[in-house]
Amino acid sequence: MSGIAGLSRWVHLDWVLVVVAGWLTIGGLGVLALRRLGWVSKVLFPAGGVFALLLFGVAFGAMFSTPEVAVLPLGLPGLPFHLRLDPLAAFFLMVIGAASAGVSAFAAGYFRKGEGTPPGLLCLEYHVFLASMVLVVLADDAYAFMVVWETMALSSFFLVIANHRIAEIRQAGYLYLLVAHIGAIGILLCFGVLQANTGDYTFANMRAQHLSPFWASVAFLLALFGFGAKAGIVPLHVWLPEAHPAAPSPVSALMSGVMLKTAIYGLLRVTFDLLPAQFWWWGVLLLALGLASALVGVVFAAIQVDMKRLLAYSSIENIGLVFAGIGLAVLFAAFGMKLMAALALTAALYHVASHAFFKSLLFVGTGAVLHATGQRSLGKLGGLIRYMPWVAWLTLVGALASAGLPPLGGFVSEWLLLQSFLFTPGLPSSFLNMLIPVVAALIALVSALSGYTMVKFFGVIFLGQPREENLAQAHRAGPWERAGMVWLALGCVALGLLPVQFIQLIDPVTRQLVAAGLGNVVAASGWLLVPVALERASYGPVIFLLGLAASFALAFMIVRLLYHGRLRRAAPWDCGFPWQNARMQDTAEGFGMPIRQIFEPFFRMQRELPSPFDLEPHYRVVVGDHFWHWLYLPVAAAVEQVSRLIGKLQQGRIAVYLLYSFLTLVGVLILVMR
Amino acid sequence: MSILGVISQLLEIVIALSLAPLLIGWVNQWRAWLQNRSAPGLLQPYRVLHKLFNKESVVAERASPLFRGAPYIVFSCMLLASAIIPTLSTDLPLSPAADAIALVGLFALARVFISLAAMDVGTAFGSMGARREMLIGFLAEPALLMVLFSASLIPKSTSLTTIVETLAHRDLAIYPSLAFAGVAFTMISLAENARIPIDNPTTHLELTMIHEALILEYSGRHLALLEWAASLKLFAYSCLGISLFFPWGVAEAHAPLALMLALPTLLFKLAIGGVLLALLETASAKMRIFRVPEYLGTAFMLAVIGVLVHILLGV
Amino acid sequence: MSHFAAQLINLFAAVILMLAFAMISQRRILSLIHLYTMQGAALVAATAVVGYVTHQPHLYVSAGLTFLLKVVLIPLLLHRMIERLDVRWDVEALINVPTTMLIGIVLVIFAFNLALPISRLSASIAGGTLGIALACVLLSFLMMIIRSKAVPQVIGFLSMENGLFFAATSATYGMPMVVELGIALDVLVGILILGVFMFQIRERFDSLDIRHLEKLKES
Amino acid sequence: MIPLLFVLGVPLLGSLVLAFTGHRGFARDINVGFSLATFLAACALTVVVISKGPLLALNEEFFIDPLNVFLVALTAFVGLTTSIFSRPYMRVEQDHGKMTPARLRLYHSMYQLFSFTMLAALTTNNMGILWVAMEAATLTTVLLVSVYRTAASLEAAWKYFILCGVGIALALFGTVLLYMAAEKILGAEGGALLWTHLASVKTRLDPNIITLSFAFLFIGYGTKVGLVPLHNWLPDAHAEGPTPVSAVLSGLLLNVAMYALLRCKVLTDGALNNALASQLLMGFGLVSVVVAAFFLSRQKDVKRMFAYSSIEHMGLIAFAFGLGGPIANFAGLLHMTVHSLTKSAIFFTVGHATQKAGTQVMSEIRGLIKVSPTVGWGMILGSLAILGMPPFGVFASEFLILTTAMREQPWATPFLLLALGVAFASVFSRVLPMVFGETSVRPLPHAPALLPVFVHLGLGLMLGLYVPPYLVGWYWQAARMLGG
Repeated sequence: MSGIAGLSRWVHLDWVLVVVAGWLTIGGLGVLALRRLGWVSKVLFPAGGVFALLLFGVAFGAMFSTPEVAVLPLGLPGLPFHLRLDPLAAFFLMVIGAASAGVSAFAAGYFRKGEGTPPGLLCLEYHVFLASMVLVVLADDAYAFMVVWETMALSSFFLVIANHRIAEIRQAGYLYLLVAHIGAIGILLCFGVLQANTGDYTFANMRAQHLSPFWASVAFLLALFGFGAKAGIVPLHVWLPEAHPAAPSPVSALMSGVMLKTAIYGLLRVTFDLLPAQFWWWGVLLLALGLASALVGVVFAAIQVDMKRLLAYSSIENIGLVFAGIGLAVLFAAFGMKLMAALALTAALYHVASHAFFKSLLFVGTGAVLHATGQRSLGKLGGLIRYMPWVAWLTLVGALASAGLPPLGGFVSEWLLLQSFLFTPGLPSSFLNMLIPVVAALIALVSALSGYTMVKFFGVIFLGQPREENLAQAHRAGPWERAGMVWLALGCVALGLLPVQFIQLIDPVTRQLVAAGLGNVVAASGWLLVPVALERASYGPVIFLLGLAASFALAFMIVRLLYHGRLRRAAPWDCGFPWQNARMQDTAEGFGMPIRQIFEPFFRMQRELPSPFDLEPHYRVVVGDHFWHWLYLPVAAAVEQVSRLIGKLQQGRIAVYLLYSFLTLVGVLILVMR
Repeated sequence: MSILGVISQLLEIVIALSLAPLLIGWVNQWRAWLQNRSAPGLLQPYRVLHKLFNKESVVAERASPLFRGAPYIVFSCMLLASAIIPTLSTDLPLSPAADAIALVGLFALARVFISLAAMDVGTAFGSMGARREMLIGFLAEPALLMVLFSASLIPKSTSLTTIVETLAHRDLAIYPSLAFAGVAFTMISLAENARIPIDNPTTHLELTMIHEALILEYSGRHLALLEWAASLKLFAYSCLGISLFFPWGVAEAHAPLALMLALPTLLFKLAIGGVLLALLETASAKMRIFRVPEYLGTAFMLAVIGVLVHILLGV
Repeated sequence: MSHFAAQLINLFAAVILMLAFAMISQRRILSLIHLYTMQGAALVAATAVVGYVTHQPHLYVSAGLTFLLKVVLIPLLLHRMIERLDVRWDVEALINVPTTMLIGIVLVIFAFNLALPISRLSASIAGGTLGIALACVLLSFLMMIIRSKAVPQVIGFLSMENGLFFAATSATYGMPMVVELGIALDVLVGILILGVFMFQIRERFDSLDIRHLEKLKES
Repeated sequence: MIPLLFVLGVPLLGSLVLAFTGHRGFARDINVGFSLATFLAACALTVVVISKGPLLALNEEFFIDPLNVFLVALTAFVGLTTSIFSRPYMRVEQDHGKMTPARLRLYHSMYQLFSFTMLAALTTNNMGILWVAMEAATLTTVLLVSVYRTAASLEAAWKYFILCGVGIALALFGTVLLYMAAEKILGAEGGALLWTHLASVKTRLDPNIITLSFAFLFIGYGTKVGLVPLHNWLPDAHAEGPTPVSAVLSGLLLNVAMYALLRCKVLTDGALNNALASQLLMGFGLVSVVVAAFFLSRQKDVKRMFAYSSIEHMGLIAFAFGLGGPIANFAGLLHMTVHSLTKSAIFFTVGHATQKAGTQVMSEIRGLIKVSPTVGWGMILGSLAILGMPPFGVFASEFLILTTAMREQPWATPFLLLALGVAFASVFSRVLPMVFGETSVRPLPHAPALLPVFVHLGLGLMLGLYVPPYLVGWYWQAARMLGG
């Protein structure tokens, strides 16, 4: 219980609640000063950032302490809000705190001109959003969870449609909330199964229940549906690339970087914590869905021409990778291979953390670009590295991390994931053993493709010549924006260089979920990351980086000492064609062309090719998503059809209505007189 | 790590740095002979490097620091790569820092930077080259990873030294998986090193060039570094292939004599490899860029099949 | 004695049922109203007999009430109405008469079967009457369905109320007084409101054909 | 006792007074005044019942127990807020010339009479009087619906009258049968229709008669509840009447009908110890939810749409009571409360919106939030609340219902999932552009009365996050009385 008596006796949970309260207060203040932009952006958002830092620190402390519980006097009769702060929750709190700190700092500089909704209201929605995410992680009973879960969806929905004058944005928000709500009903039913008719909705009670395999699987599938819808897993992903880009950039950053992780959290909570045991086919299902999402996500990301949509699709990809990791963990756990499960789970969680950082970084980077240029389309950008160097270099860090390149954060998780795949031979089922390498190959392919995507992303935005004249007026990012980005970039680098330390942080979580952890093994071999044993695999990012730096220095020395540093600036070589201009660079479409060609079956393309004779030829290609046409439109059509049929029931004739009543009466009479 | 380890590590680096251009020269010579042209001298690559280093380097006005930094980064990536691949000895202090996966990551890092640098100036050819390079990269990278996997499944380890040690010093066993892996690896390394049939290192015909298009804007010392890096890459790949598929003669830990022996063995194997490469390049014709995906896809499939075969036979 | 009375009640019941059938088959509004009046009269008589047999004075009151309401007041109102609206002829029914009759017969059988178990153990003098009352209700319901003009529909509604009253009196010797009063009041108010409505409908659509009232619908 | 007299007397008096003065300028305020007095009396009554327990009055003709006292309080409260809302609304209607003095008189007087009938129906102990009051409520609302005298309103009122009249008549038959069954045990004296007496002997009632009688009562009162396929009057009546009337129809009358149904269910469950009543409620409830959801997806008229949403929620409530058990009953009662609060709040905002836009066609109402943010926010929040978005109260009850159903009646959950999803998609896709985006509506001369809206939404929010203990006490007692 949380004793509110003397700060000395406050436990971590109390401090977390302080953070939540702080955020809510900030939101309230924002509403009070509805239109005073300066006050909101320069005071309230930084304050929110400070609270986020506090949260980060507290959660860090809570990682290693015993679970703490609290009960808030809210909720249903007999079911007050139960809160619980255990390692799993603490880990996600850390992610939330760290990422949102950077984003809040950036937001302080971002909201310079009103985006439809008055800034004060945005401030409220933003901080309610943060608070609800924290509470989602803390909630320890079904009702509290559902309430804050939906509050999260609701607040983010209002943030998405902040600029509601634009019809597309409203549409995106609508789709988002619809999918979120249906998913939420799925989760709700999952809890309905888990409480096993005891009428007691606390997670503690659910842990105590022993469900039959059938009901357990039902619960798992419902949870998968609900949380998958939130995480944007294929085929429930269509809302994500619409909604995330529609929001103001800091919000996109939070949604992609942090909110998706709450879905991961929920899945872990249900699968490993609330359900007594796992079945191997759950793992296979998760693997399959994860890989499908990863592949679809990255392939679509590679062909996008809108920078925020590109990032949204890449989020789908990363979430897919995380799901694959979880699936592997479930597989191992089902076969009782604890250590391997821990390894896979560590990989997944590590990726959660690093994705939180680099995706937020990338999104706020696009936000800075958006503000500087007013352009979202890659086709109208270019060469910005000369006008906004800070943003460019910091974004580069994010891009490299997202491409899964050593020695940055993205690589470590990918490395761990591949390691856990490598160790799979040894599963009792030979079919699975055959499956695993294919999966590993796909993961390798996905990460390579993400490299492609990131080169396109960074290169087209920041490198080359400006594709529009006005880009030359692009102004540099303000101090707040820089501060936020620096913080996030530091996160990426730290995650890349200090895997040993971070894995020790993850250790309590895996111990809680699969009763095993890598902490000790990793701690044994100092700065070298050794998941199992030195002769099996090892990775030393620091040494790696030092090696690179050393050879860099060496090369520099050689050149400068033995030779010279003379340099002459000149016009680039025009290949004998002096009329080159910015339009001759590869466009975003051009860069995506090979992917479009290779992965043709993934897309639904409508081309408009110019005939050789028309005078102003124009080329157009519209790339659609098969799932939209195969799944969503049919469903919508079916609903339309059914409702048309049902509508015929009521065509206004009172005689017919009386007949209905009459027949109903007769029917009921026959029924009851049986 | 032993003192001997440090020595062999340094030795490897020095050998890589010094011999890489030689390997290029050797291959070019053989190509010339096979195409019965009169061959350039064996030391021609060194002369070229020297000349380039002496020239002042001309940089486009628009070029950003990224453009100037990239050659150094690429160079150091390749140097590190060839340092962690066990060619002479399996007792290398650096090798724990990066295993097979990290090696692939290293190559990817280099590729990304050279591509970004190529896009930096914003000429049509630069961006085209970058796109093609990345296209080849995203297909070759997973294939290479799979090759390394099929090798690393044998000792259940991704650490290169362990792999090589197992392959080299276990009593001779035939690994059918390695056959597939070998073919795949050959195809990949042709593609990765801008060799025929994927790319022609000597062409400057705009529409076909890939690697040359990337470095079109470079001159002077930057170009020299990139060329050197390219030769290092070829050297690294050759060493990798050798130590994966013909590992015999690589020295174990605490075996100075073996180390003495390892060097000539390596040189011999490299020489053979160079000849074979020249032969391959002469025998085959360059393919259209649009057929590259099929080619690399085949390699990818072969590598995956290799892994599958290994698991199937459960060796 | 009570045996005779029971037969008497059953007779009235039969009359009421027969009148209900007659209403279904009847096409002229005027005669519909006459039939309705007769039905009311029969109801009154039945009520009185029951009251006499069971010595329950409040049944006489209820009988008187019914007489006032259903034999005098409402028919009067209806006559006035149709004179004002001059709708004397009402030929169209949605289903032709023979079919309606057949359906009606089926309904009667159905109603009897429903009431059978109850009648068997009903302590009241004429248990079979419940089935008849139910049949009347259903028949009037049917009539409301098949009539396409406002006035006959209302008459159907009223005769349904008759059936209910008959059920109340015959099966249970009448509801408690206060309830009876309330019901009577409701019926009265209802018929008044209906009258007002019909004038309004008439002046809106200058016809009482309820097929004009089909604008509000889903489509 | 005394408060009870006030609860019933004040609105009756009010209807008399307003029948003469209803057209005056101050009539609106008098209306509010009477409603306020009623509400205060209801509060007093509530206090009495809470402190002294169930109350029998006027030689047992009236009976107040936890089940109906909270409905009484709710009815009085919503009656009050609606009267507050109708002040500016009716002024605008007058300006638009839609309300003549005569109609105003009718409107105000009937408004009070209507609340009287509902309160009578709730407080009476006599199943016969219950029927009489329900019929009277029908008659008054028929007049209220037709108050505009337009073709559409006449048609709606006519259908309403005929369908509900027939339904109610069937309910009377059921009541007769009930009496028939009861008098065998309780004797022919007046006591035989008193619910308390019936409840005391419910186990000895003859099952055959009770079965038949419940069938009729179910059809009869179910028509008033608006269960599919007996619902056809409901959308018309809601859409064509004045908005305050729609608000009270949805918010109160449906509740009262459901209350009558519950009283009958209790007796039936006692008499025949089988699940007949529960099964009927569950089946019709489920059908109503699904069908209403699909109707929702084809609406063009805003009031009509929310009328269908009422059908959907009534179906959900019926389903909950059909499920039975303490939790489901509790959820049903909670849902009755929050639904009437939220739905009436929505109708308030809808009323202002339609007056601003001058139409009820949704595609012509755009961007409310620009003209009057409060109305816009009220509407969007209300819609989200009624669609079951936490932290509003509707979600609380839906949470309990769905989670219970998941284990009690798993077969039903897919339908519920489908229906709720379709309903969300349909309603939200129409409300969103009405509230946001570029605007087409113009401001009004009279400031809208938005206090009721936000009071209702606030209460709904509170019930979602925190149910006051005494309220919980009520609910639990009521749930127990329903045989949880």
